[in-house]
Amino acid sequence: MTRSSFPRSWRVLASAAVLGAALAGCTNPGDDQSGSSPSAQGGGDDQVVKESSGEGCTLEAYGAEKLDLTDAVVGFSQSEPDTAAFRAAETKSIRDAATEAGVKDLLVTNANNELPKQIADIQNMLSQGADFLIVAPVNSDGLDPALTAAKNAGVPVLTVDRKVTNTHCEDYVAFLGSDFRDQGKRAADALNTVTEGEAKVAVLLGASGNNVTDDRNAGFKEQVQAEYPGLEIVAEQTANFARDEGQAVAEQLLQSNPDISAIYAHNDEMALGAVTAVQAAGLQPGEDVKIVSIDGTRNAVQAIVDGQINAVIESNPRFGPLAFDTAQKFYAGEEIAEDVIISDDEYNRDNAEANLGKAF
Amino acid sequence: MSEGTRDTAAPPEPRAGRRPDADWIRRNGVYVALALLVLINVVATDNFVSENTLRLQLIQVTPVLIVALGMALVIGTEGIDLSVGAVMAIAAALVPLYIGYGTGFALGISVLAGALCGLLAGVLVGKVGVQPIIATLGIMVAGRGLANLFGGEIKSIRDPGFVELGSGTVFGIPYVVLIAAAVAALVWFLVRRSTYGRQLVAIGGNKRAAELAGLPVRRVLITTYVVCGLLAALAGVLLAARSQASDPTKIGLLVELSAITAVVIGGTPLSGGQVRIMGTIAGALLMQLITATLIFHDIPDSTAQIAQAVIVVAAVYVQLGRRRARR
Amino acid sequence: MTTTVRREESAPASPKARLAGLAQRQGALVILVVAVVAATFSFDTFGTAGNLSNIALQASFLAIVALGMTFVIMSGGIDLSVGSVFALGGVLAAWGSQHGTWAAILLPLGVCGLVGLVQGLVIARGGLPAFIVTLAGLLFARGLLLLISDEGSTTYKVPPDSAFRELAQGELFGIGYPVWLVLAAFALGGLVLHRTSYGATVLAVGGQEDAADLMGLPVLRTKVIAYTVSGLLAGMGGLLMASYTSSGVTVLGVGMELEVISAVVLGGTLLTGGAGTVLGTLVGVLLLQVIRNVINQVGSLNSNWQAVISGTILLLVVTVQRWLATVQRR
Amino acid sequence: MTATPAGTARPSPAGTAPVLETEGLSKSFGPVRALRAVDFALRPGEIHALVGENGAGKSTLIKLLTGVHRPDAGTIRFAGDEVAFYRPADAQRAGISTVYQEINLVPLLSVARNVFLGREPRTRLGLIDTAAMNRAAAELVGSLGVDVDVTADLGRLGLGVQQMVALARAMSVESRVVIMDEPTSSLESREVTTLFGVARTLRERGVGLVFVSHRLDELWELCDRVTVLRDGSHVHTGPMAGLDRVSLVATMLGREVTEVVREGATGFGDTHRQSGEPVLAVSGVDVRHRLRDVGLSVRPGEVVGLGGLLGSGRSETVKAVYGALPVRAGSVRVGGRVVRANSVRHALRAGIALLSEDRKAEGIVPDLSVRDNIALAVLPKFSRGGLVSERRIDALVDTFIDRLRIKAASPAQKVRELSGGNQQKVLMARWLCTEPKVFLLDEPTRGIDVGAKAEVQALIDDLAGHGLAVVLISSELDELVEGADRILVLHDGSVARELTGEHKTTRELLAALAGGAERTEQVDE
Repeated sequence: MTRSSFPRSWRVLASAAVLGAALAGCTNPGDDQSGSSPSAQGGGDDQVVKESSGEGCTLEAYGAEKLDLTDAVVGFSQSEPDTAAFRAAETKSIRDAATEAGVKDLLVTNANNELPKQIADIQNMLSQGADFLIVAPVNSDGLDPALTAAKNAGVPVLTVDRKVTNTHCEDYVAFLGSDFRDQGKRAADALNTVTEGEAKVAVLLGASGNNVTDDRNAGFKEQVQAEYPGLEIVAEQTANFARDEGQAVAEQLLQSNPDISAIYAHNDEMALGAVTAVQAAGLQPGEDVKIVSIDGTRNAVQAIVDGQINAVIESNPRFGPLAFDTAQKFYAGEEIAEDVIISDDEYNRDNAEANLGKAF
Repeated sequence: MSEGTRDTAAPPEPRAGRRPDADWIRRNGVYVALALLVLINVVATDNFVSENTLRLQLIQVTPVLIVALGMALVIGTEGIDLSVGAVMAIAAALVPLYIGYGTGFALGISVLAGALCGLLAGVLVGKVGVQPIIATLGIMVAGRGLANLFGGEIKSIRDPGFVELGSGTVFGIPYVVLIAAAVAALVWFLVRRSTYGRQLVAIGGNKRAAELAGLPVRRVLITTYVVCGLLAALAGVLLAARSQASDPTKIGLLVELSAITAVVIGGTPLSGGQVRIMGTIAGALLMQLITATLIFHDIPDSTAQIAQAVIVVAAVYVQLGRRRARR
Repeated sequence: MTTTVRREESAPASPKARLAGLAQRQGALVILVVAVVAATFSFDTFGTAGNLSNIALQASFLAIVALGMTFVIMSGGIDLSVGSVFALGGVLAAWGSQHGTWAAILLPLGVCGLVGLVQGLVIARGGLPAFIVTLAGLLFARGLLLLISDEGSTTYKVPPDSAFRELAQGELFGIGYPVWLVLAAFALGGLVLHRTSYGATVLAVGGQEDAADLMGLPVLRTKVIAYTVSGLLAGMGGLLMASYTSSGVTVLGVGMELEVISAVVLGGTLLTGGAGTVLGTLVGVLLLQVIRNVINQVGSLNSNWQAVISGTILLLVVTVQRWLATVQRR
Repeated sequence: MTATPAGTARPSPAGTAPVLETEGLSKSFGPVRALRAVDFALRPGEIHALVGENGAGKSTLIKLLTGVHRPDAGTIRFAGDEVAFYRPADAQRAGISTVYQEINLVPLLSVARNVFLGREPRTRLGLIDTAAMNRAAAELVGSLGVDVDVTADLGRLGLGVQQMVALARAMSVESRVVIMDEPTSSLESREVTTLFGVARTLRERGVGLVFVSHRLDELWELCDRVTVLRDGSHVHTGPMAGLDRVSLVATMLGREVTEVVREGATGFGDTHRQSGEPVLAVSGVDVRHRLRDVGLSVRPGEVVGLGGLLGSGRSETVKAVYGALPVRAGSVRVGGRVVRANSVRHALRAGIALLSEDRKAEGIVPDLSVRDNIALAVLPKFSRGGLVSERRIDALVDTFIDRLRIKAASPAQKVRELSGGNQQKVLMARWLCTEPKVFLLDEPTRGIDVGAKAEVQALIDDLAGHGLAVVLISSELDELVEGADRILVLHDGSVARELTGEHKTTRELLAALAGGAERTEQVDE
């Protein structure tokens, strides 16, 4: 460790950084090979409210001050990294809608899937002067300190895509999102349709401890138990919402249970992994092994078009317009229902090609 | 740990233990465990005995095995590399950005990026003298962030050459398995036959003595981390090729821990000075088969994690049995 | 005859070397001060009392875990299990809170302490590498957590009327209890490290384990206690988090061990053991928290920059520490 | 009890019962029986020498007595009661203190902490009373004639001081037994005198002392009785007085007395034939805080001795020449050509080899085979295209194992399993493989048994005979006087005197060493 070696090691560091930047900055001429980027998708498909349920909440009942959004600082706390298609589409939608609504300033944070970070993010946004918060919760439970802080600051909170278990119209204004349990049920329906009621089903679970996993699993199982005695669940293994894990786990399951004839994946990524796994086992995905999943990413819908996946239950991430619309209504004094459940479409062999543009 | 050698006048320490059979188990514990687990599966798992099972396990072990081989070299120098998972992610993230220029070019860039990460780790450890675990921890944290910045959201990769790399076979043997075998053979050759390998174990065994013997300590250390980074990048690319997608957030997550476990279970001590290639291969296979067995029998996640914990500790405990008994 | 046999030249304490030594030990503090001053001037909202007390509160959970890790690292070990044990502690606390406040406090401390104790025994008595044992501990604690929460699908809530909530949600002089608790814990930790036999023994064991053994110091017991304390404090962090969030969130603590180790190392504790201060650890934790806060203040920055910047600062600090160490030696 | 030879002295009935006593103590490490049914008795108020060749079982016996290892069979009685020590703490609590050969203290802690670690004085609150601890430590260390800042980190101090701190630690407990395992090996002569004084004081207080040393002179100077071990067995116990040197060595070696007499005190022969221009020429070497303007030259076939007290810069000189210590000024030439400074690899390439003093830390790679250890330094030379020529290495290794009579089961045996003497020979082989022109030997015979010592000394003679230029560092006066052709005496980092020809005697060397010491004190004041 002579003295002169020190700057030299720094030169190496610096050159590595430069090369790294160069690598990242290079554009790719054959972009169509890779998955579509959010910007290529355009506005896509706006959310439609299916039903509004629960007690209403008004500005007065919530105890917040009237506010003009064009004068307001709005904060959006995203839960998971934008590397997931769903999250990217969601964030983009919020950003676009914020511009559209003409808000003064939009603060965006990403909790990287860590609850403590989300609490901190929300508190930070509050101290940065946010007047209205849109939160995509990391977890249904545990946001209490953040919500309390917002309440103390008189800042209304709208939760999107995942409901929190706190008190409605006190801790938060409303929940906008899909019904994950219902998504599970509909996945069971779709699976029943494509398998004509007879199948040995392997389930690729999302990450353990995640309530999306729990709801999509519970809804599916309830429906199967209640309606479809011909569907037999032979295995449930976690693949952590990841494509490569979905592939690896599906490969193992297909090896030990060759009579598996259907796969239900909690998200599209695992389903796409399962497609590759089925192919690797020398079978035809979508034919020999029916595959149903939830989300509606472009890659998965394309896979339906290609005949590899049978059906995808949509989980629409484009909360922007609905969220700002709801906010405007709220400040206009209208009553907002506790649960604003959006209507999720279903992609299947009949409509996938036509609706490919809707996918995110 | 080395109470027996604390004293120059210590009696010669025997190679064989008081109970030779225990010593044999210690040295070959990983093979015994592997054989035992295979046996359990043969008896208790449906459809286990098939060529397909073998192929599947070999394919799936590939990424961890390739990383573990690089890790074995690093551990041989008394180092550790926590950054391998992040390097896998960086390599995978770069593939879709460059695949338009051709499969080979994209692979080259990815592996080069891995080698650069290794170079950084090597310089920090070999030249600056930073603790390996800390240097590579920093690279791991920053590297995963960089991979996400480069890669953005998950991308499917449909380049035919790349897809072929991941799922093609020759004489029924998948390319990825052949590549892993070639890497294993190469690393074995490096350790056993090359000057570099000799220098590596000497440096791991006694760095100061190696310096005084005129060995190029820094160069060997840096080379080792470069090789490890390069192999991690290769593993990342192969994993991406197999799943035909690049997911920088999730690729290679926690692979450093699996790789280190495989190396240690395979009999390479964390204290350096030894590299056991066959043991590492067996260790990686053992970890793979444990995972597969838990899936085969549809064991829930909770039980699976507890079982893995117990098996890992038991495996290492058996290996160290005689060393503890020496007192 | 009392003439001097030999005057030992201890390292020449030139002002430059002394400065280097100071900078080496307090490198993280320097960066922290610079970062705080820069952020205060750059962002109006950074220096507000609200923001600062937020930072302190948010740092307190990591800090309490880092305190245990500091002792483990100073004894020459490492504890990778803290993230899982932290989560386990939270779930146990929330579950226990349904049976009263004391159950909510004692149950997680008991179980997490036990996990630490077992790890310590396996490491110290069994002579297994800490890295592997605590890696297994990481899996084990996470598995146990999933087992008691129906594979993570049940989130226990702290009853709304439970006094347990006060533990982390209450305030004294406008500052949350957890912050006071951390200050007290670190003061106690500093006292233990510098003014008790146990602290001296930890440093001795970390610095030169063989020697400590031959000096007749209770090496095994010292290590076992360090891991037990680490488990206890990780459990305590978890129970504070459960009180703070009023629920036993099952997905907490993933990757926390690395953040904690970073904080300890940033604080100047040698990973080879044998040296370090608990105050440094506190500085390291605060530094990581301030980086996070500043990146949020910038706002438009992709959140992945946080990882890139934290990692880079870690590398910079250790590099400068090494460099200063060589300057000092000359 | 199988191997207790008749006629060995059992604890004498002379009034005092043994304070520490073993009976039939046995210990095996795997198939190797390190200790076979050894009986040993230490009386209060005696200094009892424990001697034997390497592998005789001295260290094993000490480790059993201090709780580091546990015996397979046999009993230990302390103050008449049978005891079992499970760890060192047990033995220390019972009242057995140990000063180890290799310093076992914690370098990152202060001197005071090291002295009192585990037994720190407390305040009323149960906290460490730092002030009282520092005061007591300063007093204790000061009484041993060492003046240091007790709050300084131990690791910054020299080996000799560290050894004295270890002694202070042993004294700080009111022990009934003090075991000293080669305590003098890193001390200079005055410190040895101090240490002996301390030992005698302890004896007067009724403490029983066990004293292990390879320096035979010290035994007669200090010890009352001696126990000799050989091959793990007890062979002799008796009073020091009246015992003659030759028969003691003979007992240790198990050889005929005549043989020992013929070999003399060292294994060196007569002076060497030196010829020609100096092959090694060193001038003006300056190392910060360590060396000032050191110069020396060695001709082919010449053995130049480097003498000096500890800390005088002997080891630093050879390390600087070898490029292992950053040099600020000065030049090293081999065969007239300047060797690039601060580069071990350039020094090696120029034909310099260094046998380092610290065999364990800087020499052997314990887990590598004898073969790989020998071949280590020639790896670059014997490689082509990144591959090693196994055949050439095998041939070379076989040659040296033969020539140096290295006792190993096979070239594949791990070096950690060899005795100290054989490890040293492996290291000498390593350097001889590089075909050096200049061989720097730093304490080549330290810590190895008498037999191996003589062999190493003879080898040095032989090497010089073959035209090698040798620099020999030794703290044994005999070794320097008999082994070297010229002796340079270093003091305080520079050459103070050169002894040649008729001045090359033990007496003059001693005077030169002592003279240097006097001068420092003047400088200091």
